[in-house]
Amino acid sequence: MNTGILNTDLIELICILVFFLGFYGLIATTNVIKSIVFLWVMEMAVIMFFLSIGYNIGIVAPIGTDLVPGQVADPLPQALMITTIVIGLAVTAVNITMLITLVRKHKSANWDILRKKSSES
Amino acid sequence: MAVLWGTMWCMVALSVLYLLVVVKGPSIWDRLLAINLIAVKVTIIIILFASIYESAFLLDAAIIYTLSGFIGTIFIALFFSKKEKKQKQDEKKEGKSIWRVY
Amino acid sequence: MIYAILVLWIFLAAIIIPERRGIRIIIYFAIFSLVTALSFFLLGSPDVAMAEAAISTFSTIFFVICFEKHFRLKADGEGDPEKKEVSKAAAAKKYVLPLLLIVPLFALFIFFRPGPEVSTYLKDLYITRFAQDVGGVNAVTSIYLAYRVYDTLFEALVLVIAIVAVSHMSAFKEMTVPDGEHSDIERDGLAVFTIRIIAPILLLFGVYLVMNGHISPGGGFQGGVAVAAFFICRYMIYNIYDMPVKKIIRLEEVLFMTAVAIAVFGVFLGAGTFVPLEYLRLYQESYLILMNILIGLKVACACIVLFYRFVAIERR
Amino acid sequence: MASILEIAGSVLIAAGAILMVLGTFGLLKFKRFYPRILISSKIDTVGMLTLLLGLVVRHGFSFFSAKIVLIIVILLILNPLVAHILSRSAYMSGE
Repeated sequence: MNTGILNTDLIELICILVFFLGFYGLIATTNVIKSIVFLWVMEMAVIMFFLSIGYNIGIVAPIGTDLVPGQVADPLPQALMITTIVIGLAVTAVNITMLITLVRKHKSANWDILRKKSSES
Repeated sequence: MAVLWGTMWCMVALSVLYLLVVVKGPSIWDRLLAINLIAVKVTIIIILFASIYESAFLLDAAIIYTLSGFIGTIFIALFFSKKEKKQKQDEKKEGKSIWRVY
Repeated sequence: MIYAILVLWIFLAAIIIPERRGIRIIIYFAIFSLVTALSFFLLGSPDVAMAEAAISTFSTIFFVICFEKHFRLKADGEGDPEKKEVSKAAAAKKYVLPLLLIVPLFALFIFFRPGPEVSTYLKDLYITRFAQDVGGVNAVTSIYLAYRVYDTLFEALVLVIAIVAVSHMSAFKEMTVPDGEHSDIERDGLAVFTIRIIAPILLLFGVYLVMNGHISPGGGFQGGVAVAAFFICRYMIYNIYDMPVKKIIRLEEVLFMTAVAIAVFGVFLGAGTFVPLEYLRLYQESYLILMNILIGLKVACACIVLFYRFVAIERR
Repeated sequence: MASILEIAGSVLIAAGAILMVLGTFGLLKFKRFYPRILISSKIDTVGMLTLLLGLVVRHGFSFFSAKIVLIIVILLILNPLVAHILSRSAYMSGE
């Protein structure tokens, strides 16, 4: 189990699976709030995919003075993913504000009803 | 070392059991209680992991878990208590049970 | 270990799909965030796990407020909506058609995913050289404050734009309100007393994360969000309606401009070129601490403004 | 080979885990909310406290132990708070 290839492979498959579960939920649901939740799920799957690159059992965090490159996690994806998480918060906030304004106007958060009402007006 | 790994697996198994409570629990308060229990189990898993690798700086993650985890639970509880109360009053006023979306 | 947690993770992502009741979606979402942060931690990245744990609190609160608003508006909008019976063909069209789209895409992704050979050139370079190039002990903080500082700055710009977008999309134009809804536990003496003990610890811990970001996990983002979480506690036991929001937004803009100026200054005055060697260590450490403080304060201001917007203005 | 502190710590950790398992059995056996919240305090406070004290004993007098003691203090304040707010909200909503 310590070859490194199998481990990375399995986690990658799991991340792709969760990404597509989130995508299915995003387009198959009728509730807009649920769609926003699934957007967050998809983002988490992408982040997990990037973090799992080069994962091996027994790997440690890249913190310390004398690090050996083979034994620590890759720090570059981590540095990029921290910013991604904060951007996800911003995206969620903007989405929810738009949704609340729509709900205020049309009194519903259903995709079908919203589509019908906004095409009428 | 074996004790630490065994306790970690035990915590994972307990989290799965609490997940059963979350899925099945009759009222919403059981679910919120199970969230809190799972949060503490996750904290203990992190502490055990830091103890296995003998690194004190990993404990910072456990502290921020404990500090920020409870805020979400309290917020959901407050929101839901207000909502339930309003729904019960409406039902009493109208004399029939309203269709529950939530 | 990690595989057990990941199986739990798949289950939690799958269980949200057939769920129709909002409060259960929020609860599953909260547990999903918890388990996600735990698996980030087990993958060897405590920085990302801390950021996720702190930020999922905020996103949970936003979803809670969204559902609350939806519930109230729907209650006085449509009366009592009947649960509509959908025909079998319509349901099949709604649920099977996306599946027909998803499954081929999934198969394509599985088939064309990148091979197992990962280039470790950049990783080795960063890990072996960051201590003398940038200074500090935490490789992640060193990378996002020095090698990749412009990514970080553009991310900070995204937060500024998010605040502008939120106040532009909203139905209300005003930025501050004199008074509004208070939380329920304000009159509960025991809870107020306990949160009064906890909240300063939270603030102190956030400041610790910001100041210690270069030698331990943490940094500007995580510490800033922890500092902003202090203001959620303040809302719960007191109120937040006396906060000078306009001044906070102004402060955020000034902090962002200062961070950009310092980053440009740091690039053109590169370490080791103009600074004498005996002061190099001091210069590097002060640069890291200063940038961490600026970014932490900026993220804290942004999160406070977003929280204020949602709790005070959007919730009315 | 193993020092006496390590053995004592391991025993305490195992005791904490066993207490948690027993508490979970009670949690699954009761069906209503108020008995459950009564049981959950046993899991979260007694079991957690024993387990973390075991870790403190295992590591001896060090920086690591000091941080664990900080976590113990925070959890000792927070768990009763969450239980109190949950039961209060449940009572107010008429559960």
